Order: sequence, then C-alpha cells, then structure tokens
Amino acid sequence: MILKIKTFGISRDILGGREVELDMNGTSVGDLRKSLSMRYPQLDKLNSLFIAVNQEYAPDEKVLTAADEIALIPPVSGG
Amino acid sequence: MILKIKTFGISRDILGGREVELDMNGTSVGDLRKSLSMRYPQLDKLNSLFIAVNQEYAPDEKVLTAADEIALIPPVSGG
Amino acid sequence: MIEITEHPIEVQKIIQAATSNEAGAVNTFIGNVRNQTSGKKVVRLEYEAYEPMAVSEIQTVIDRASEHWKLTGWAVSHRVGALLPGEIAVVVAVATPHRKESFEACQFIIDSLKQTVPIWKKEFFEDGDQWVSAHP
Amino acid sequence: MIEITEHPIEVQKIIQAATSNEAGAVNTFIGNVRNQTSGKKVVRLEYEAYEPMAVSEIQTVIDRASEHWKLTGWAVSHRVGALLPGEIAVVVAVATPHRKESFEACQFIIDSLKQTVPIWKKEFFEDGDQWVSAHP
Repeated sequence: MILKIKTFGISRDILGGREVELDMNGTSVGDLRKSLSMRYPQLDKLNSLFIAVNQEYAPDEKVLTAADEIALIPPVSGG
Repeated sequence: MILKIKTFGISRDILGGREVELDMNGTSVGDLRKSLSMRYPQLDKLNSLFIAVNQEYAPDEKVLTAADEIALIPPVSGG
Repeated sequence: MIEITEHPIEVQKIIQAATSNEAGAVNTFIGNVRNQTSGKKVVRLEYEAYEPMAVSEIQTVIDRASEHWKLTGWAVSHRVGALLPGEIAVVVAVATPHRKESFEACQFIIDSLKQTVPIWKKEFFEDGDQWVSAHP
Repeated sequence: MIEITEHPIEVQKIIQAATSNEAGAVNTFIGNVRNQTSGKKVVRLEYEAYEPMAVSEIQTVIDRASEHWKLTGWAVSHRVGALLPGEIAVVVAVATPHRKESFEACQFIIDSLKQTVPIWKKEFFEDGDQWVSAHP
C-alpha cells in the first residue's frame, strides 16, 4: 500500500520532505513502523517516534487505509 | 506611660479612632496587651491580635518607649 | 517592585516589571474580587493597608522566597480602597529561569502575603458588612 | 480559546480570554525564549506545529484539567516560526474560583502541553542547530 506521510521536526530532515510517499508492507501502524525503520534507520535513534492517524496518536494495532492522514511525531518540545 | 496607638481593620471599630491614646501600666508589649484587654475586652474575641512596633511584628517581651510607632494588627485578610 | 495603590492595577505593567532577558518562565497570580462569598452576594469590598509596614512585609516575603528559589525578577501590587466584583485586588508576578520554580515561588509569595502582610478586607453585602477573618 | 500563532503573543488578550466574573483567581504562565541553554548562547529558535493536531491535543489537555479542577475560564496561545531570545513562546491562563486550584491547573496544563502536544523547537547556536529532545 502506498501512503502519504506528513513529517515534522527532525523526522522531516530524516525523510527529506514535508510529505513523503512510502510503499509499505502490511496494513497496520506497527507494519508502517517496520517499513519506516528499514527505509530510514536514523528514525530508530530518536528518543521516541509516535505515529498520528487523522490527527490522533495511534496504537500499533490500528489498521491504515490510503485515505488516512498519517504523520510522524518525533519527540515534542513545545512550551 | 501614655502611648499613641494606630488602629486598622476591626481594631479601629473597637477602639473608635485611627489613632488612640492609651495610658498603660508597665513597659512591655505584653503589658500593653493587658491594658488593651482591660479597656477594650472585645479585642479578646478576635482570631488573633499582633502588635507592631516601628512597623515590625513585636514579641511580648519587647520594651516600649513613648516615641515608638505602635499599631494593632488584627487578623489580616489581604489578597 | 512593590506597589500599594488606590488605582486599578495594570497587569501588563506588573508582568513587565518582573520580566528580564534571563527569565525563561514568568508566573503571574491575579486575585479578583468575587461576586459572592459562601453563597452570599458581595456588593463591594474595601481594602485597607498599614502601608509602610505592608511594603516592608512584602519585601520580607520576597527575601524569604529568594532564599529558596532563584528569582530573576518579581513584582507585587495590591489595591486598596473600594473595589467592585470583577476588579483586581492583587497581582504577583515572578520570573525564574525554569518553569517549576516560577509556580512554586509565586504560590509561596501569595500564600505568605495573605498570612503576614497587614492588609484588611471588609466585605459589604446587601444587608450588612464584615471584616474578613476577624472573628472565629 | 486555543491559538497557534505566527505573531507575537498578546499576554493581556490571553488573560482576558480566561477571565470572567466567577474567576476569583487567575494564574498565568508565560514561557520566554532563553538566551542560553546549558550555558550555550542561543541565537534564535524556530517552533513548528502540526497545527490541527496541536489544537486538538491542547483541547484534550484542557478537558483532562477540567475533570480535576473547576475551570471558570482558560486560554492557551503558542507561537510558531522564528523567535529571538526574550520573546514569548507560550502563554497559559487559567481561572478558577479559588487560588490553589489556579496554580495546580495551570501547571498541569503547561506540563502536559510539553509532553503531548505536537510542537517542535529547533535551537540555533552560533555554530550549529539542533531539534530539542530529539536524541538521547
């Protein structure tokens, strides 16, 4: 499945763009994590990486569709 | 010794003036408390009554002179 | 900056007086006149201060706070005279390098101010008035 | 009121948005850009937000605070874009009937905001830059 992924903070530097297409294996958020990790091993060095689906933090079990708004959430540092 | 006593809050209502003269027996803050209590028994009904000498809270042992600035500090309620 | 004033307190001025370039965090407490106390409608308040002693006691509170926390700035303003519900009675602004200390120091200062600073509040109801906290 | 803004935050506006007649106490936290971090001179910061999710996550934080404390009003503003030392990055204002709750709720909101709201800060030094907290 081909997904469009929004990137923020350091994840944008690692993926190299505001919105990046990724051809992932599997259908869940957990599967997406594995595909991202294979393609962008630098993501594994971050303190944390959450995945937001339709503007909400999503658990690894969540099943994705190509219509979902998917975003990478590296460690936040607001305030 | 005759003292001038500044009054605030409810102590002004009880003593009946912004600055009241009192002829006290003894010389200490503790003695002043006794003289006040005799003359104005309603003061004993307050939650607390501190005596300030020269704009500082004074202990009962402190010895007074007629030149001191003396003030009654009933329970404070600022803020 | 310590201020006992008969005029409406300008919050922005108090915050600015506490703020400097070293201030990573500024915590501000604003105490407003409430329109009721224990369910009874408050028509107005009157605050009275023993002014020179109030200023020096506020300074004592600030000095005590400075022993516990690194204050990069601070300002305290207390209103006196007649106030209506909704008006600002007191403002405390405290600046520190980090945020946790700004909360702790500001709370310490307002809590201490209420306990030791010679300022008195009289509440006026529709059917009478009373000096707050005077009697058990 | 929740605001993510590229323009300087107007503190007075945020405080007023949180204040109502029932508010006995208003606590305000202001986070400023510091001129150094761990002793290293900061030239400027850049904040970036995933804006719609940042707004909804701030709302989630407010909802959680409302379960614990009676908030009579609140307002949160976070700046994005390039900021210089001394500029205001974030303002949280919380109004409650009594003062203790105003401190607790305001601290809870800013602490939670820093943990869960998708906003990122990049620090620029004289000799480089870094995304804050990204790496161990």
